[in-house]
Amino acid sequence: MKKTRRDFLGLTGRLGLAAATLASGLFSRIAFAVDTRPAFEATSLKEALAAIGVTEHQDSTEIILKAPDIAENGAVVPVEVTSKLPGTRSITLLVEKNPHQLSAEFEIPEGTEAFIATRLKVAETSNVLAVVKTDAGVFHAAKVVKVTLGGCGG
Amino acid sequence: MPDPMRIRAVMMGDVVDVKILMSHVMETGQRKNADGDLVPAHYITEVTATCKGKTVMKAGWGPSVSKNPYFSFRFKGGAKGDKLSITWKDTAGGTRTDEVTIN
Amino acid sequence: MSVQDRYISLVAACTLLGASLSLPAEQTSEEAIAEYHAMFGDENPAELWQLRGEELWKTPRGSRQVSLEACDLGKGPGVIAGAYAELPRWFEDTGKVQDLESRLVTCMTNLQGLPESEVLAVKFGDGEQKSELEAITAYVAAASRGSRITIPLDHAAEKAAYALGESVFFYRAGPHDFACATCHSESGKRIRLQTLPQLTTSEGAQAAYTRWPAYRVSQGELRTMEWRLQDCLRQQRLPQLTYGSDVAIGLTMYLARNANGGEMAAPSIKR
Amino acid sequence: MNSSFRVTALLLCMGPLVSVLAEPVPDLTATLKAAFTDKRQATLDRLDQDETQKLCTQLRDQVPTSELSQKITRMNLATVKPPADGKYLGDWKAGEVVASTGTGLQSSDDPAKPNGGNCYACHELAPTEMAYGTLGPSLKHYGKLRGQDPAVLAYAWSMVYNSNSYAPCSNMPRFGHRGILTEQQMKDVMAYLFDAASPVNQ
Repeated sequence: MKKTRRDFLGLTGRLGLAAATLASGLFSRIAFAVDTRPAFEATSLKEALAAIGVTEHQDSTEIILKAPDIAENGAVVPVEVTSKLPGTRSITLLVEKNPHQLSAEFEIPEGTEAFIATRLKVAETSNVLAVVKTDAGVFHAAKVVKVTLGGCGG
Repeated sequence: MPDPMRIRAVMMGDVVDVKILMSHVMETGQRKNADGDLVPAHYITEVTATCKGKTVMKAGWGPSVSKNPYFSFRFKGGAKGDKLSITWKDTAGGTRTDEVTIN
Repeated sequence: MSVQDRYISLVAACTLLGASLSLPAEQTSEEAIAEYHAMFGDENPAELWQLRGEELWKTPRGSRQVSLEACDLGKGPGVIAGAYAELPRWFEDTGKVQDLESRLVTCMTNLQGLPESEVLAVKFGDGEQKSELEAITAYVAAASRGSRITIPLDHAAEKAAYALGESVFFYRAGPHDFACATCHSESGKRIRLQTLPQLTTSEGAQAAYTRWPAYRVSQGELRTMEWRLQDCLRQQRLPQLTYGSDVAIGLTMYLARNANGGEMAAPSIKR
Repeated sequence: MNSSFRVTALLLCMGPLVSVLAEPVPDLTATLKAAFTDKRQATLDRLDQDETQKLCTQLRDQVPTSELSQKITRMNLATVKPPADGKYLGDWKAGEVVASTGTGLQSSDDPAKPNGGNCYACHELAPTEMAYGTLGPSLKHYGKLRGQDPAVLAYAWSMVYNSNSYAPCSNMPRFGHRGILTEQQMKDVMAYLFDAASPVNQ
């Protein structure tokens, strides 16, 4: 693990003295203050949604959220979202039971399909939400993903 | 220097289908190493894709995107032979840009 | 019949009842796991290791400033197509049976002149610490995709390696009495939800061996057969198996030979 | 040991892969020790075999005769110590933790933490937990189906304490005999199996 630390400091060192000082300070205390975007720091679904400017949203069958019923491992959960809602501007993925609910936001410019696929960490069995901002308001779809335990020594 | 991405960009009718794999630890800052010490947070916060000077995708990520991220999206307006450029930036100031030819 | 014997019969009867009642649920969860695997499609982060491995294979390095393109993996210098499917094998120049990883160490030290300590410094990657051996193994193994496993076991030393591997496979030890065979000598069993391959049969050995190396989603790392064996033995509560040791190569030979004829499909993606 | 037993056992285990290669490796323990190194609490002495392990290795876990079977079960039954206070059942909630925990005694585990029993790796227990293994029999509704007759409790205790007391060359660890679980942990697991309020019996 020593090497990781050296690499980490080496990497930031290249960014200049200020960054290196900041990094070593972070290292001795806690490491996740580097991300200053408040929405990603939110610790409840409501707070996270508020931070991305969402107060009201309604369920929509025009959002197709694909995720497995059971994830054999929560470290990698494939998630795919297709929005058939006209004027889709963005797709946001949230995981209700994660320490921080907001996972990822995708802006959908004109000409880009309202489709994204990625893989998320899901800490425990949880609702996964796709929130879609459109010209006509905010909509969502949700799916429960069960996270199972595995292995002979874990 | 971060490792290169593996990008596939293929025409599907009039849509460019993009599939990206990125080499990144995506450390949450909450994981402990074998010695019981917290491993510092280190993850991608931003991904942008441009084609012919136009931004075709912009994503903001948190630490709960999986390690070695996979990301796929589709856009119109590209054609075979066009270049697609993907850039990511992370919490440690790291960045990487790779370019691929659409086929 | 003693009281205890009667209770054993009772336990057995109840067990059968329990098993038949729970069957539909089992199928559902196994189908769900299959669906989870299907969602990965062809998008395997192992490709990131293959890319890095290719670079390492082709870059002149070490005190001799040569690439690995003259490395003989058993099919002649520089031949990687199908080479992994024919390993482990006896090598005249070292006088040893070698698996891919130990052979790579030979090429990196003898051919390129890299210090052994440097080559072996990071056998298995962990986050920011990356392993060259894992990357090169991924690259070379990928060049055997679609090749049939061919382990003729002609040389006496290859036969001896197989015999050692087979004996170790059944060797019960440690506080938990575990052998490899404890989990891998019956078909259709699973640990938690993970199906256990029956490694004593060609079907089971093929299902397992053809899919290593693999990207482990639980770790976000590409793992090789040497890692797989070390980690099984760790979970067997045994001490640390030495990388490239005769026991590691013997076990690999046992699995590879049992998987003879199987079609390589590695690197794969696994839990 | 009769050598024909070994051949039979070998045939049973090998399925279609019957090989003529299986010359016994002369001193396997020494060969193994040369190929392993100590790692934290997982030290080389773990490669030494006790008599049960030796026999089961030779037999490849296929016990061909009742004589051998009885030899192993008798030897192991003699190790079983009933609970000091005579009470078999502890706290089912603590037992659930033991049943669900897989860590303990691996080189990577913290020796300061209690070992797990990892029952779910091999057994179905509470009907609500779907991530269960099938190497061992289902134990769903264990107490509900069997009641709490003293002989039933004593048998289950023996199986947890030393599986080889009734099942020679079992795949199941000998939790009490090998010091994997404490007496209290085994009582808690017993409660998880037998307590009417335990999820196992719902």
